[in-house]
Amino acid sequence: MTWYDSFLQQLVDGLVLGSFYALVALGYTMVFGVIKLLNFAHGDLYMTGAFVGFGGLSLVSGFLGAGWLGIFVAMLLAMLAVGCLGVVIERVAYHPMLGAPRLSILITALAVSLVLQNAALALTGGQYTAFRTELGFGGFNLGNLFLSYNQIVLVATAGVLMIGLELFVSKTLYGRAMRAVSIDKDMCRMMGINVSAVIAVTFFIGSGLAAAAGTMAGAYYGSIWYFMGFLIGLKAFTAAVIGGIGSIPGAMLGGLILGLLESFGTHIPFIGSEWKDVFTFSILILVLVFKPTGLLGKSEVERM
Amino acid sequence: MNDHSAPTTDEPKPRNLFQRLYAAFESPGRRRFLHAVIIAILIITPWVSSQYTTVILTNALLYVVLCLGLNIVVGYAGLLDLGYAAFFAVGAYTVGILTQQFGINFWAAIPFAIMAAALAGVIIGGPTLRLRSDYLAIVTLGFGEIVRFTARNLEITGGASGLSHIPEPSLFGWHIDNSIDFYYVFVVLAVLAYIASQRLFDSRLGRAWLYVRHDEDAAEAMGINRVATKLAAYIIGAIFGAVGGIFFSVNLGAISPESFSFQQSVLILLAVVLGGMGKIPGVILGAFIVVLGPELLREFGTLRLLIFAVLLLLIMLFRPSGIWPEKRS
Amino acid sequence: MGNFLKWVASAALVNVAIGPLALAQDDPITLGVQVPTTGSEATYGKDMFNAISLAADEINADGGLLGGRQIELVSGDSACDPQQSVNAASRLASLEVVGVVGGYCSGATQPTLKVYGDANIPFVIVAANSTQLIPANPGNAVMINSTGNDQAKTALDFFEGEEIEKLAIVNQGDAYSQDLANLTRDAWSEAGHTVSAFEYVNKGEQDFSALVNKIRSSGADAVFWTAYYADGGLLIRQLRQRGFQGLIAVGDGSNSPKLFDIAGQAAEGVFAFSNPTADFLPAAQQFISDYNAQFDNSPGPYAPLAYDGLQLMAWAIDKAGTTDGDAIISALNSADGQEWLAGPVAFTPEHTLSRSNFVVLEGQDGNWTRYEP
Amino acid sequence: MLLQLKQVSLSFAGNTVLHDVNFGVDSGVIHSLIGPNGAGKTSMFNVITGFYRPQAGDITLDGERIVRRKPHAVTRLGIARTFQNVRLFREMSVLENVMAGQHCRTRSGALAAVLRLPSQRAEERQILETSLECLEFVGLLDYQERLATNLSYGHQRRVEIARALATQPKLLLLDEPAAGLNTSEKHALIELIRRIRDERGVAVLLIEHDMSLVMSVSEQISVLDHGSLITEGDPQTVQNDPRVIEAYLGQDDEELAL
Repeated sequence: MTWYDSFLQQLVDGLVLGSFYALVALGYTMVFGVIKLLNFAHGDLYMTGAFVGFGGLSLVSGFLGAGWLGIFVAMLLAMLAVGCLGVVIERVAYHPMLGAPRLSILITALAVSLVLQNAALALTGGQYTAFRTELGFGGFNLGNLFLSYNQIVLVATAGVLMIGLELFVSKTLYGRAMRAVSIDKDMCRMMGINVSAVIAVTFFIGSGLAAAAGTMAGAYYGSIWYFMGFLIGLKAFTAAVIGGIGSIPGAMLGGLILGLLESFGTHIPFIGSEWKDVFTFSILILVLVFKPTGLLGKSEVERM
Repeated sequence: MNDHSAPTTDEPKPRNLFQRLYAAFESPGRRRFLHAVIIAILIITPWVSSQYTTVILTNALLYVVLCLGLNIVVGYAGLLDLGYAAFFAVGAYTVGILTQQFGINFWAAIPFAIMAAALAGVIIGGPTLRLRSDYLAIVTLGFGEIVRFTARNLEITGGASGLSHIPEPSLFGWHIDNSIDFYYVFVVLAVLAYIASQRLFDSRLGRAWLYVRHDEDAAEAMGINRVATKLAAYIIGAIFGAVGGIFFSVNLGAISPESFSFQQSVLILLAVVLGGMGKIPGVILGAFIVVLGPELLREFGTLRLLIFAVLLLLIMLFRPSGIWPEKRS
Repeated sequence: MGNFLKWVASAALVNVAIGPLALAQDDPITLGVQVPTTGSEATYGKDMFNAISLAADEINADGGLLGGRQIELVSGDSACDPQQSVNAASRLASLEVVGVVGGYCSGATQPTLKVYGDANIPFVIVAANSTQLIPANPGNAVMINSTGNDQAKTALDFFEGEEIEKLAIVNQGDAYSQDLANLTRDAWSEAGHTVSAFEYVNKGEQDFSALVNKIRSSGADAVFWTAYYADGGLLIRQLRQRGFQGLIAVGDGSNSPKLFDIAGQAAEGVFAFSNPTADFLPAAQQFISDYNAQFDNSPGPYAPLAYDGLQLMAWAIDKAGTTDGDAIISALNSADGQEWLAGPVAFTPEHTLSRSNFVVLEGQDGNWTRYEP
Repeated sequence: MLLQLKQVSLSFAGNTVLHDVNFGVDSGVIHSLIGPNGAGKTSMFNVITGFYRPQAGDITLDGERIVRRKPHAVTRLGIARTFQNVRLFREMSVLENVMAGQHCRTRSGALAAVLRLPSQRAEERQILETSLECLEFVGLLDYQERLATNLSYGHQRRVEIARALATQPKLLLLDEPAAGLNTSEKHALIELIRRIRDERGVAVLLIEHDMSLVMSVSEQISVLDHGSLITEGDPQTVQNDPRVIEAYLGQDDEELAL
């Protein structure tokens, strides 16, 4: 492979990886937008989504097969179920805490994360579950560049979900209410907006997107386990912050950038891939030092 | 609220059991008595309990030191830190490397470890202190991971296997080597950390942290250097963490990167918030809960963390500001 | 709430009190099991716990030890964390267990050696095999897994036999796989060959596309994965999906049949270094089917060693004829070729396994077969 | 001249807030800064105290340049301030609030605190004594244990003044100290301002809309309009200056009613 081909391949792979990060980061950023909470349980919703999707696929594969059609249906089931789970979590664990110090809610989120992780550990016995599908390895070459059909479907699905979200937020009443709530909750209450309902919808969508990513990741990579949400949760958080937490386009951009950073980070000359994460976090810190609210985050109101 | 014509003390509100219990320990005389009782219990415990109890109490006391340190950053200065284990690691590795690889005496290595941690505090704090707390969270998390990955990747830190055979220290001929010896070392450390925390809290610097946390502009207008004050919190917090790490490394005799993971940072933060940010006895209580909780639940095998997490959730729901919160907030 | 607690309590009973509930006699022999059953390593820890309890059940069904005393297991969850495992070890020591079987993460096992040493408790280390454990062993512990040196040697011979020139080595940044990777890299370079890529991945990472590209563009003839099956399965899949044609070999952390679950077709023709495991020993066929029947799953890479660990401990207790620590320790060290699932057991003066009998396996039709070049 | 501004200009995103302002405050005087809303008075305070950086110009205190210094450094050099909307540390006690002022006059650090060095203990005593003295000066000694947020608005303003005095300033800037006060509180405020100057020798620069208060307390008045200083002088002169009347006309006549 020439330098140029390798570069293109990294670019494509980085974008695929980045679209997972972006989908998960969206949930992070949306929840942060409306209730200013870093929802540490978000990665575990991704994990839960993968397991529900796996269950869903075994339900529907009998008549739909385990190809992309079956996976789509399973994914929708997972989005629905995990979306509802997200709403329940918000109601049970976060809603009663809204007046509490913000760090307390953060700790509650950590507790929820521990609950989900350990419940999954208990239920699965800690085993890795093979996520069997009928997806082929097929793809095509553009010169030396290899693109698999799965990658294309995956990126397209992520793209559709993100565009759908963007349309929802900018065009629908709920979407506008969501933006309004993220700016000033009290004002919204006075204007007669049902803030609780808006928060619930936000959790539903955010959790649903995580579940979509979880199911797709399970199907694409082929195995799922109870701890799979941890690392991606951390990375999605990173992505959301790079883009500017609270900003929906920021989360998408941040996810893609992080995917590319990791993809290229593996190839930095002279230092090995063991420094990849050091590289990624260093870039993150540099971004924040020079752009303290992330790439697309709103800059702070000037002091005084 | 608005028009109190005469100076009255704040009217007593109806108080629940918790509040009355706490109030019982607010008077100086009772507090002194309580201190004496606690010290006595700490001294006697290893002689009347199993080695297991001694070991987990040692661990709890280590957490007391770490939590009191993080409390300065989070509870006093109001800076969210998700990478506190980094300072813990800097202390542990500095001592580990100096004693085991360079043969330097343990006590001589301590000042280096403390300086290294203070330097780490400056490096982490310097560029990040103007960030909003959510961004600070990810930056500190990032630094924590950078420190851990660095420890894993370098040869001098022993890679993923870490360092082993870190020599046990001696003090005036007393060879500190068994679990009871280390228990007493940690009792001393925890008591010192407690005194230091309390004294800092009652000092000019301690008040400055509160001023800056409550209103940065007003604090600045009173002549308080916002950046220097926050940086001081980071550095002092880092030193507490390093002290914990220093003695952690000789206690276990071996250190490896997995002791300094993100989960470790989270656990320390959890103890601080659970107990009650900014409230020293609360933080100590939190440290004991996060160490003893999972131990007491060992009977439940795999489910022990699940049960612990559920209990944690319930505590947070019923005591949103922590079990023993700072009186005013 | 009451129901929840009941559920928790009963679930806990099922998990902990594995053992001879029906046959319980007055004076059981309590053995500690130190493996990670929570946290990210619980997958492997639970697998080992299962194998150990299977062995205990078998012994108990055969009439127990020392004339009918039943074995009772106590779990000591190490969570793969040094501090937690010291806590667990201290608890086991305070419960005065007769012996301890386990030890998975080397980093978490090492500080426990002193705890057991001080309490004079015999300890059979079944999986942890870092060379750092050897000098830390006060003499009460024996290691029944071969150390990385042996495996690196096997790997060197194998790759040379296959006429590999450029080798890519991938590890997971934990003590075990990093150690094996380093040893293999050094041996490979010393033998005058090229290490074309030496790479790390994080545990739990699912996307290896960048890594695969790097390996491919490094022109590697072969890839050696030194870590565990779960992530190894993903790597193998992605290597093959992206058209890597060269040879793939994995270390003994990946020699589980579960590799085929995860990697699917891609694992066909993959080589693994291993102690002779379950699958080809006649006695082991029974173990596999028993394990499957009881836990609805196939045994993981360290299940046979874990099983052997308990068998060895039981054998030593019977040989010592007492539950006295010193007697059992000397009985353990007197092992001279006792054999259960993973080959004969005997120890060097350093209390490590006295032989290296690594063999090479090849993936065929969804299972491992013995490979003879 | 205690405080001297020379050709100070400030603008935000192209909007000029202060334009070429030359302005001075003498030591030991009570000086008022008046002008219609939006004239740039509070911005001028923020420029003087270091919260805003002017694009051009020079500011000196006792001959020392203070422009481009951080707010805390300016305070240390001797300028204290209050805020237009009271900015107390609401969840802290009145005494603790006032103690904040002593921060810049003391220096003991973490080590001294941990070791309880004699110097540190002496300093703590000094902080306490000074703070109590300042509280007594504003007449709120009895309220020292109360939470700031539980005080009446008038009392909160006084605590803020006490806190500023605790920094031991040469010059005290008061931003609309009479806003929200009733008549008797205003009289007490006038008396307090005079006492600050008479008893403590601190020069006072105040922004105020209440013209009766301004006229009765000030010895010198400067008038700011649209970011420019339009006139200066004693109350009599300013009151009769046609430019002042013009600046206020059509704006809010009542404010000029004496």
